[in-house]
Amino acid sequence: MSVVTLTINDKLVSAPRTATLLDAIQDQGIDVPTLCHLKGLSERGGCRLCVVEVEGSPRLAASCVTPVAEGMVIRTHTEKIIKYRRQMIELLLAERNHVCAVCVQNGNCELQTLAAKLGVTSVRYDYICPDLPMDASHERFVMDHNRCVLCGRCNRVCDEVEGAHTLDMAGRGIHSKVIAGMNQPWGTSRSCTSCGKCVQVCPTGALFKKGSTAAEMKKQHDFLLWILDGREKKIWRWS
Amino acid sequence: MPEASPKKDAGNGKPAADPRYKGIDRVLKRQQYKQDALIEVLTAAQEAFGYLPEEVMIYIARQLKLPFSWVYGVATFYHFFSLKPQGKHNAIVCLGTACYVGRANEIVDAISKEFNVDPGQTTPDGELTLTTTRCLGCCGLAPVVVFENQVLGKESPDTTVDKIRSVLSGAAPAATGATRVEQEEPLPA
Amino acid sequence: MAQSELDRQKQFRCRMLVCASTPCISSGALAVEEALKKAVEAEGLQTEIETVATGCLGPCSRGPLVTVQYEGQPDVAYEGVTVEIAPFLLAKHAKGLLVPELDNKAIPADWPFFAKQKKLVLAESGTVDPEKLESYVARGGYSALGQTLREMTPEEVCNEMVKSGLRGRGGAGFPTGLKWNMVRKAPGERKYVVANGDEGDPGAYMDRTLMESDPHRVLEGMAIAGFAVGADQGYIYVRGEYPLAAKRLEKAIRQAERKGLLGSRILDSNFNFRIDIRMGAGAFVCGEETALMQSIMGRRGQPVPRPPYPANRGLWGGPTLINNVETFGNITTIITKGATFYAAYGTEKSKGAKIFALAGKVNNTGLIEVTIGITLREIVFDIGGGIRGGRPFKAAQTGGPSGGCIPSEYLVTPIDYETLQRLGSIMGSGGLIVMDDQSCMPDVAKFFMEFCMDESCGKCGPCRGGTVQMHRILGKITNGSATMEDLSKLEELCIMVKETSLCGLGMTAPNPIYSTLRYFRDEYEAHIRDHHCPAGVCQFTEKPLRIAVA
Amino acid sequence: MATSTSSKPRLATVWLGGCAGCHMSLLDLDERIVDVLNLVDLVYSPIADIKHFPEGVDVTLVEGSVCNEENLHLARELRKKSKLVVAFGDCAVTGNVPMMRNRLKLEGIISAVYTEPFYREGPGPVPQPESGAIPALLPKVVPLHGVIPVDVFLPGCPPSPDRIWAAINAILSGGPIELPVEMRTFG
Repeated sequence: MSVVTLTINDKLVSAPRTATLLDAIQDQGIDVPTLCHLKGLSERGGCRLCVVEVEGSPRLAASCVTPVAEGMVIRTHTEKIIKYRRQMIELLLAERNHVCAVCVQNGNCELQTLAAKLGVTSVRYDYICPDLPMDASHERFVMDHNRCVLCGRCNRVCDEVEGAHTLDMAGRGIHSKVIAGMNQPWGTSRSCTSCGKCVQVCPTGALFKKGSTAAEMKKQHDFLLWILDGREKKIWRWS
Repeated sequence: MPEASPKKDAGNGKPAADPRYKGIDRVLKRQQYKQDALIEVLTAAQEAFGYLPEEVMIYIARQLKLPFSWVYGVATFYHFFSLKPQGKHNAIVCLGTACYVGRANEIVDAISKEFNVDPGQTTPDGELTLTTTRCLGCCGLAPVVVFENQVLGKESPDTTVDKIRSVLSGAAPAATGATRVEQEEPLPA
Repeated sequence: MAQSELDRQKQFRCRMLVCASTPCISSGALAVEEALKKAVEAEGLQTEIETVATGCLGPCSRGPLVTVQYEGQPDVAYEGVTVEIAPFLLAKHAKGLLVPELDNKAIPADWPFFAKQKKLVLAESGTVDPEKLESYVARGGYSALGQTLREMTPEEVCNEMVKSGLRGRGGAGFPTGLKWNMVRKAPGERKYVVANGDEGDPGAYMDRTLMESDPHRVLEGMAIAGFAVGADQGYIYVRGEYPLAAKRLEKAIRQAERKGLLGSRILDSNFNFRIDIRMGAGAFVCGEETALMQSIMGRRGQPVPRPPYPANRGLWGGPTLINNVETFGNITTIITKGATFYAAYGTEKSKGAKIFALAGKVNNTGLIEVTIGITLREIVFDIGGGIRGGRPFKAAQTGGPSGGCIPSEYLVTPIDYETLQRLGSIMGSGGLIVMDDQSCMPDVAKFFMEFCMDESCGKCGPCRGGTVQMHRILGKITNGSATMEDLSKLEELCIMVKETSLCGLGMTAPNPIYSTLRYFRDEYEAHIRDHHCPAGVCQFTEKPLRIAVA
Repeated sequence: MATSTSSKPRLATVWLGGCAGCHMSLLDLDERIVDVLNLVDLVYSPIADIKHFPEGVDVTLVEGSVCNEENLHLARELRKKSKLVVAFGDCAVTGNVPMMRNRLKLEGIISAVYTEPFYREGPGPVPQPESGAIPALLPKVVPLHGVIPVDVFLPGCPPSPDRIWAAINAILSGGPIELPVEMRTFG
């Protein structure tokens, strides 16, 4: 495998030519915040939390979608970037109704954890407080748009791994919304296999198992690599 | 919100003899049922029906073999598509920069107040839809309003409201210098 | 074909050219054309006088415009022609009668609006009949395509573009030749050429005018590009609000295909090139190239991260050349007149002429084409005829929602890509809105931010949430409930959204705020501190909820 | 307590629109509450019967979000009279549960609570704000920093006694108030 060398935070490192910047950064044990990225799913490059400074480039690069290149010089935690990341989290917290105290995912939420990690102790922007519904029509799961950060993980897992494409994004801008089928109650969609993958990959309490109450919902996404490795690399065989 | 009935997933949703499906079928055929023609097909549907009824979107999804949520997602992304029926008359106020600088928002407010309809909405009696748009490219004539498919230039709140009122009350549209905008001709199959 | 059309035109002693682009049509141009035709018929002069519906002439606010070309006389253009006075044109020119009603309607030949312009792309738009291929060919149309196919290699075409110094007219000003070479060299079985006609900037309509007025010029430019980069399929993406442009392009494509100027084996060469029209459906973000490609492929018009760049992986994975419609409009001029001719216009780094849509508080609004490097003063005061009502000039807004405002102290600066950027604005697609002292800068910034908020696709967080928050803060500033802290929050947001957004929409969305803050900060502060709107636009109905730091 | 003239820092705690859970959590400091009271003078608090917010307060812990005119008035007053203001708990920091009414129309909220069939057995007729019986609701609930500058944010619903203890210690020792990651999560 051919390899490139690059400098991350003043340290010379090597990475496979096919790697993304994020791969290379995480290989070094550096913790860069991510939200829409999830190993196993295609990259969306939407949350912008993983932006890094690339020397010689006028723009910041979202590391999850930027390929490594020979001689790149990267900084992952400059003062400026940390400030931007905080602002991004504040924007996310302000745009929907993230009431952690009464959320099923309280204590296990990626957004909540990121906010604490990045030192977001308050949101300086106006809370928009949109009037969003909850969809509890599914027999096993609930979709709560109030907690959604529009990362699109659920859409991607539904399309790429489950192959159902029940979920997609409708509308645009601040009015974007995850929908099932023809924006119909989730439970009435015939393409949904109720596999629950979307629920497991959701970083917040926007998708959860019915019956869970505040702080009860925990998620795991190990299954993703399990399934994908099994499919692509044919690792798991029983005969 | 569509009602919670699973039956709409079944069947192909096309009433046996609704002539309005013909326009859709023609575009489908011309585009050889290619999935990337979705926007063209939705445009044809919007023209035929005046909006995109759910069963029409289901029909299109089935014809193009696309997931429902995909079709719905595309239909709601673009401002041209409306999922609600439009009013019998449509007043479009341009809110491009030149029109804005010419205080076109006062025209919107005036119509809104006079006919009790919010921008983007239709009056309850289905008579008038008030829409705003971003630049019709007639900046030299700002502020511009399109009503009954006529581009009206150099409007003011009073003149616009008067024109709309006279049409809604059944009188003929007030004679202005304006002429009908040419409509897009149906493309040959 | 060119000859036969010229012969046909020669039969007429007089041609009456009626501008039939959207603004003139809405001023009643079609009725005027009808009236003229009737008058000609009534006089029995059908064989001597031809009435032609042409493309745009420029001064849109003065429409309907009619140009009379009479054998042996200088051409005269008339403004504000009505159905009533249209027959007088005949009386004056064909019969030589004195018609006082027309005297003040005639536009003097040395009117600065025309005299100060340099028309390269719009050269023919006021004389050709956009619905007739013959009319275009008679004016030398498609000779550039023939010349390329016969005499040039793709490499030579690309190099000619490099030499001409032409830069993308969509806004960013990327060198066109460089882009063509990138696509030409990119490996890929199928390549595509896309003309970006999704002109979404409010206040800009040069692309629409070009497509409506001279559609064949755009098609020819695309075909030459297709030859140069090795593509056999082109798409022209027309904004949904432009049905007339789409109709005329569609007609033009069919005419060209019938004559073997598009399609298979063009002009008996081995070059095949098809062009299809794709209609936009109302999304400003689709002017961004990756979003535009998504839309062409029938998807939600959300941008995708670059790299890979379209030049390497674009439509259906193939290398794709995307240029603005106006850029394609320049190609034929460069081929027929040569790169050196073209490069003689403009400045050191920005060559040629640029079309601007001049609007706002100037006396003469309309479409103008000027050499790059002209000063703002010349545009506003000479071509534009000064500010309406003699009020003072305050600022000119260029580049639409991605651009900024230029205050009066820079009236003398030559306009090109670099200076505009340095002043905190951009060339953009060429909208130029002039504002007087009755325009409120925070209010204008709010207007543009509302636009960006509505048009944000929602994919990336900074743009989706940032535009909403910036709009809120501007709303507070203009209604009186903001504090000075809000102003610093606004500035911080501007920088963050600009630097972290996924695509050009988000990266440039803060520009209108940023540039107005730069030049008109005192106006913002007057709003916040004194609840005073110097322009008298804002109504201060609210009070700040938060008290200031003790 | 309030009349003490000692040189100990003067502490106030305020209860705006919240459930009092944060104050409960404060009391949950158990025996550490005695330590706290040894370190400070408690000059105003819902757990002490003092009518007016005093002058010259060093530290004020504010629980709850700003929901009505009275909250707004008190918040402004305490800001004027306090050196350091702490947004105490999620309602003060983020708006939290009280803010969930922001998506509803203001009209009808009070009558929904007092008279709608579901609650009919509740308090009775709708009190009119004009009568002075209840303070008028603000159009939107806002977190504390929406109306006054806040110096320290102590999130949590409620903040655990350990968090409170850590924060109070940091404040009283005059050091920088930098809580560890696990002590600054919302919720």
